[in-house]
Amino acid sequence: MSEQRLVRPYGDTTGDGMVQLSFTLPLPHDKVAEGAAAQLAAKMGMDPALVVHAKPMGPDFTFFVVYGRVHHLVDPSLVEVVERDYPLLTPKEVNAAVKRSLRRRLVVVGGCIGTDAHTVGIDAILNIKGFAGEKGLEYYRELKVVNLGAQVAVPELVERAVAERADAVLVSQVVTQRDAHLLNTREMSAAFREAFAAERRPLLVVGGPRFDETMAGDLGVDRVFGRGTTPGEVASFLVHRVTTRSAA
Amino acid sequence: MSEQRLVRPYGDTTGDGMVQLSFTLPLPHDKVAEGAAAQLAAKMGMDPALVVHAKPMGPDFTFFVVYGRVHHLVDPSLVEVVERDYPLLTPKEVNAAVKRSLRRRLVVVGGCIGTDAHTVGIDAILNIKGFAGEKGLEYYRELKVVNLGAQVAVPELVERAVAERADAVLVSQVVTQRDAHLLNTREMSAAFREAFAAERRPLLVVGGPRFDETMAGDLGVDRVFGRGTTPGEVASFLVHRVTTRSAA
Amino acid sequence: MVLDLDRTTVRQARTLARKVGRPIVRLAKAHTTVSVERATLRLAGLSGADAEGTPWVNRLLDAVRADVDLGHGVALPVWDALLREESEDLLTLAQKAAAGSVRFRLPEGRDATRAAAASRRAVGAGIKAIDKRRTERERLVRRIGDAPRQPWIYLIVATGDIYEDIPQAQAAAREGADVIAVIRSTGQSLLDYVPEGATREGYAGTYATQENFKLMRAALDETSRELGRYVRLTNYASGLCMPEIAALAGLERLDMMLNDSMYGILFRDINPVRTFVDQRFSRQVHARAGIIINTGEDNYLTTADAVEAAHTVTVSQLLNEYFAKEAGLEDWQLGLGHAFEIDPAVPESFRLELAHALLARELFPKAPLKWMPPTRHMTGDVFRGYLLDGFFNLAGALTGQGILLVGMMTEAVVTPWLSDRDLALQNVRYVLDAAGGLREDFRPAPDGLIATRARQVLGESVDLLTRMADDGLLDAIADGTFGLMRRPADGGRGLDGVARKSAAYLNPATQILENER
Amino acid sequence: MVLDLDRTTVRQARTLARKVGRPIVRLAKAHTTVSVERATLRLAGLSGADAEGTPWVNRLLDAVRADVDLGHGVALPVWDALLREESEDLLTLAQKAAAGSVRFRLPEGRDATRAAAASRRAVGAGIKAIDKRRTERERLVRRIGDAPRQPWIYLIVATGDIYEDIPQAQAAAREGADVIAVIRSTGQSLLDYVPEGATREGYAGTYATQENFKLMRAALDETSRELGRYVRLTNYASGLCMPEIAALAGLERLDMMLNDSMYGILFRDINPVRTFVDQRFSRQVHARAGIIINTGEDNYLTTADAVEAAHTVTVSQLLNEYFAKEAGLEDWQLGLGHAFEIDPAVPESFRLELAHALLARELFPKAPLKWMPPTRHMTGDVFRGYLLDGFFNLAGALTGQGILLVGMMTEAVVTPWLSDRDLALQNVRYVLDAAGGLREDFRPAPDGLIATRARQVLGESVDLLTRMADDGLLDAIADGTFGLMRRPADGGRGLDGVARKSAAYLNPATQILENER
Ligand code: B12
Ligand code: B12
Ligand SMILES: Cc1ncc(COP(=O)(O)O)c(C=O)c1O
Ligand SMILES: Cc1ncc(COP(=O)(O)O)c(C=O)c1O
Repeated sequence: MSEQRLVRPYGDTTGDGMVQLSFTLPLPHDKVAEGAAAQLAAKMGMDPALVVHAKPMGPDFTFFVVYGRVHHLVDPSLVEVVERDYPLLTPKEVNAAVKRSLRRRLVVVGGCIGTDAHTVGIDAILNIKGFAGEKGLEYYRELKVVNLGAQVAVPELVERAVAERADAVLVSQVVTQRDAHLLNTREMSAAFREAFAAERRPLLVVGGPRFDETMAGDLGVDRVFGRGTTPGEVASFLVHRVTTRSAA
Repeated sequence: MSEQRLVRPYGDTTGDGMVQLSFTLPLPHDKVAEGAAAQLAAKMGMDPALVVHAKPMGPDFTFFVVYGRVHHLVDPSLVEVVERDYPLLTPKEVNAAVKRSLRRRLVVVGGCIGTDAHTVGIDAILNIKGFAGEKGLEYYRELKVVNLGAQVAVPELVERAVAERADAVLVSQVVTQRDAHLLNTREMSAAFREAFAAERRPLLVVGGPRFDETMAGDLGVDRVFGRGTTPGEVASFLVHRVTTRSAA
Repeated sequence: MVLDLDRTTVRQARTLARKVGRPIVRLAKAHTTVSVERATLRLAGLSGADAEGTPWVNRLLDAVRADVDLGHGVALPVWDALLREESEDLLTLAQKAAAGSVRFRLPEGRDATRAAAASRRAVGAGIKAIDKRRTERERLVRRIGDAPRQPWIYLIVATGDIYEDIPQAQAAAREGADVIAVIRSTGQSLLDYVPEGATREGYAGTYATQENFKLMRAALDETSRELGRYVRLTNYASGLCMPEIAALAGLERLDMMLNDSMYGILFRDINPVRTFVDQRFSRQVHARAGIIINTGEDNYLTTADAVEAAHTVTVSQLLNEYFAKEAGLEDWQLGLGHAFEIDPAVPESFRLELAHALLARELFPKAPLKWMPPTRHMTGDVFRGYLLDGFFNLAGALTGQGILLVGMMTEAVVTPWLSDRDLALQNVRYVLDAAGGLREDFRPAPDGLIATRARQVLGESVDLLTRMADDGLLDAIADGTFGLMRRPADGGRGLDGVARKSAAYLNPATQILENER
Repeated sequence: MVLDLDRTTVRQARTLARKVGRPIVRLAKAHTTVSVERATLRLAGLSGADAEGTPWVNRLLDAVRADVDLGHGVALPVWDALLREESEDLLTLAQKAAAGSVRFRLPEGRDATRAAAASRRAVGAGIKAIDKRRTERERLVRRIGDAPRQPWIYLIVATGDIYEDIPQAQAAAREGADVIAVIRSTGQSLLDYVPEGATREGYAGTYATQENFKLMRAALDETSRELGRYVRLTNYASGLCMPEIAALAGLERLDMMLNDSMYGILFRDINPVRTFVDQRFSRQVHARAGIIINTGEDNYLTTADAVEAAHTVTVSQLLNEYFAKEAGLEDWQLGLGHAFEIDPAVPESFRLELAHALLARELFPKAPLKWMPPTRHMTGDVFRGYLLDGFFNLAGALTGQGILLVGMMTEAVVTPWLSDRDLALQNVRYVLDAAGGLREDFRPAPDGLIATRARQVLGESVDLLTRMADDGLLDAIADGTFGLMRRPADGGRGLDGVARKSAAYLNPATQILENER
């Protein structure tokens, strides 16, 4: 791991550090604005920074494209990734593990909370149809899936989780404008903490294309899944955590 | 000037600081590479930085697109621009000024030096046809223009400048790979410094689309012109400097 | 006509759509909803909200409903109360009702006749106001000038803050937009009331309120004059309040409204009966207001596959057409939706898009058609996205679409930035100016891929309609026919706001809208 | 054929081109150049360079020239010297000559006959080596497989360092490139020698050397096997050394070469006579080597306006065709150049591009045609650039171009980055896969804008050729007819390397190349 060498961005030669950047400044287009664009690029560590395109957008804004070299070094050995810390199981193995350790079906309650109505992502995980060639959780004999669909209010979610005696609650958030996904997730995890004693609380899992997978702790959930997640990964995670817990 | 407010990039709301960035890292595509991309963005001051696209290019490289917020403030009052510090004259006024102060035609020798063969830029300044609706320097009765064309060796340029008793030498550089334009310009200005006594040296002007106009001093020339320069600006500059000099 | 569709098949498709739609119209006619009744109150001039932001129409309706069955409608109880001189005007009545100091009843005999007449006067005034706005629009278009060409360039703004939206909309218009749509905040469609006032706190969109409508229309009127072309404004008559929003749109001279017969059912899980009732009323208002509707078939292709489900788009367009005409809309008001959503990795995907787009064009030759850009297969690769949008624009030009919703390279990333919109418009301009005329040279081979595919989709549409004519539209919806969404007829939100009309039911708005065409 | 060009006009255009070209061929036949003679030595097997990097062919030729008039050619003096046993082989002879220890003379009588025969044997061996490379190519294409479709995807690499070029070229091939061109360093065309060895220090391109050719060809052979399709390699037979580079290309199995009859004159200010003489020889070598040439008409449109100067492209293509055929090249070897360089702001610019591209396609139905991307109107707006490149790709597909040079979004910024190339290939793939078949549906109206424009350009070409048939090609070049560059016949570089052939002149290479076809 720490063996990995330091790297720089690559334009057309090793180590050239070249990157492309674009942004808008709330300034009318003139030489000062172009200089301001170069100043921003410099603050981002680009040197030299070439403002190769500047386009006035009405009287108050200018759009810029900048090319240049950054001097930052990237150290891959410092990258923290949420690596899969559980074995990836086949549906058969998942079913067997649930049967063995729980002796009943594992209950999953899922949905999109808040005003978010993007169900394609949670459906990709839950529905039989699945995603990327993998069947969804409904396909697993030993999982009981309750998909509440879109725009589920948090109190309603908690209520259903209680009623269904959920082992895990799966929440999807796709809209991120004004950090909606973070606010909603925090509201949700707080509500579960309030409603359940720590050892009885269902596993809380959130997912969506713009989540940062390292934020689970911060958000008060057990796991965050990002873009491209497959149902198998989720099922394996659930089994791993629920069976570990029931063993403990 | 110093009245100008601080600004931030603008995505869709004032102050949101949003920018778009793309680059390649010499790493195979995996989660570590995506984390490395986020690390670079963070070093550039993006927080949060969302890696929204990661595309493997063969086994050794990955291309990334990142969106996010930068926290840098841009202070337009600190921007140094090479503002025009001379009046913009019409061809008529240029001719009159030359006649009045020099009592002979002002001699301009121009060309592309080094191995650069991009003449469209220098031709736009020198040839009658001109640029952006303005006639080129050949059109000015009181200017004598000697356009040496492409790939002129520096010694040859110096020789012609001596022979023509040039008041100004105009050099174009378009190829910038491996800083060719900077190397060639420095070689050129050094050669003129060697060949001429300081007070007899012709004005040295370089131009090209990728020059930084603030670099004149560093390059040892009297002025740098960037993309979009028009012939009138150049003529006005020459007259201003040559007549000031002859007056002194 | 380059496809040369079989006329008998086309006629058959329309006959089947009528057969599928008629029972739904019957259903809609037999019911009313809280929102239809509130819209009636709005047309009669009741607006504003109490201190907590609950609109007076909601307060009044709730009070009436506490005393009188919703199935009788709100008009008779309310104007009866007014005539009994409980209050001088609707607002005072609503305030009193909210304070619990009014009781409502269903008037009978002469009382009923008088209440009916009074309500008709009041609501008639509102409808006259809508008529005036329509005339005003026609005058402005004549005086200021219209969009310079088809397709109209349609751009969205979506900051969540009306005061950010306005300059962005004006900037977009200056850059060439002919139509501005203000996207709504994510939560609004499920609210059973219309928020009040200017708003700054939407998520991924801005609340649709009367005041926001007014502010944006005024700003765009100013910009229209500046530009010498009338810039149209669009919003959403959709969700639990579509009848009310339709009324507000008419009153504030909005020009187009998203308004689909099934969108709320499928994508907002609103009860089907509620939706069909609200739909019919809102379309009657749009018809009167001279508003162009935009239907939502594009949405199916974000959840279902654009090749496999192509015929469901056609079927839905035929149904939307039937429902729209039944409600009084004319051909030029039918911005039927469809979209460029085929997976770009499918071989010949562009030609398949052309086939689908041409089919719509030739099935509905007089409708403006709204052509929606790629969204589902957009990714974070904004360069690829910009190219796809260019080919979407080209498809629009080659197939003569009427309204072109401009695609954004950041579709998969963020709601559009100012620069995204500017770049997107530049894309549209290049394609239309450089290649718009290519339509002259576009002649699909009679038995080539394009014509064959269009015939195939039409055939599949007729098959599906035939099945639906037997089983009914409600069953088809419950089965996941559209966008793979399964919505049973008795499920979904807002069912408690629906009532079967009583024999005494009276709604002056419906009466005027239905009788005066 | 969708344009239906008038056959008589087409025939007339070709007749005129022959008339304009013939005096130039006569001129070329009457002269030789230092580079033609050095190429002859290279074919005879002389290679390598001295300690300062000056190639032995230059050292030897300069020594010969010091003693014997260049007009006699190098073969007789050199093989005469060898026969006089001054040295065992060419290399030793060159070394001695460089040290000043050999004197050369023009042999006469039997000496001359023997020298001629010896030189023919030596040069013949080189030409046989070229023949073997050609057969090898044919075999590899057969065994490994050819490019999967037309147009061939043509990509440039330009790092300046052959060891960076190689992995980039291999990566490009893996991503779909059918042809790789290694761009040359900016200075090379004006060098009157071919640098030696593997090089890492080019500016905006990599030096063309025999070793670089060999390294890149070997790398691509490896990749070809990996991919199951033969990946072609291209370089530049252009500049002061084009005959030598042509010979090296033949020896190292390059597959295509940039090689234009006027490019050096116009864009490198090389003397016209020097260029035409070098041209003819290099094309004879290419003909023999089975190499496809790429002509440079695209360059005109980077300096002249693409609409105004469209007919100069056509005229130049006709001249390039005439000169090529005269030198022995066949139709399949004529990668005639043209480009997508109309200002995108011109109304209908895309359709005008189609008109020009179709004209070329139908004038030269059997030639592969090389379709060059937009460069001049590319800007720092890389998004717009990516879109323009997409429409360029579409024009290529719609008009059946044979070789598609892939455009880069960073055209106005930098020499291509790795990611630019990857994105550009993604662009090409999308357009060809999604819309390639659109050619089936593209039927320009017989009197529509496209057909009319094509006829107009053809007409203007005939007019220009008519004028040139009177005044001569050299005058036309001096007048700035092509690319607005004015180049007088007696100006330009390299004239001192030209000599009129004497009666005794002998060149075994030309003899073999001319007699054995
Ligand atoms: C389809 C779609 C819609 C459909 C939704 C249909 C439906 N039933 O879901 C419709 C047309 C209804 C729609 C409407 C709107 N949309 Co929308 N939509 C999209 C679109 C095109 C694709 C999303 C998608 O389906 N992706 C495919 C799925 C499979 O991927 P995914 O969601 O990332 O899920 C994967 C992972 O993230 C993960 N995952 C996701 N959730 C979960 C949960 C768990 C527990 C786990 C383990 C994993 C997991 O696993 C999945 C499989 O790998 C995107 C743009 C784009 N191309 O991304 C915009 C987009 C998401 N929409 C957007 C917006 C703003 C809206 C609207 C709010 C616009 C408006 N104001 O009217 C409306 C209203 C919706 C609402 N109230 O929320 C924005 C969001 C902007 C932002 N970042 O904040 C986007 C990005 C478009 C844009 N640029 O403006 N939309
Ligand atoms: C036209 C062109 C050519 C033509 C040149 C014809 C000619 N006679 O000039 C041809 C086809 C021959 C050509 C060849 C090559 N080109 Co070229 N070419 C271009 C192109 C498309 C346009 C340049 C242009 O004409 N711009 C228009 C003029 C008016 O603008 P301008 O030069 O910026 O000039 C203005 C200002 O900068 C200023 N100015 C310029 N000079 C001066 C001088 C003075 C004194 C003043 C006051 C002002 C001034 O005033 C002008 C008017 O406003 C650019 C790409 C692009 N779109 O920019 C590539 C480009 C410049 N070429 C490039 C390259 C690499 C080459 C080659 C080296 C490739 C090769 N290895 O074969 C060759 C060889 C050329 C050589 N030896 O130098 C690269 C340079 C990369 C870099 N940044 O280093 C570019 C950017 C393309 C690319 N992305 O690879 N090219
Ligand atoms: C027909 C239709 N109505 C409404 C909407 C918007 O949804 P909401 O009602 O949630 O604002 C859309 C989405 O684009 C739509 O297509
Ligand atoms: C026909 C032709 N030859 C040669 C070149 C390259 O120039 P140089 O000879 O300077 O390497 C070009 C430029 O693209 C060209 O088009």
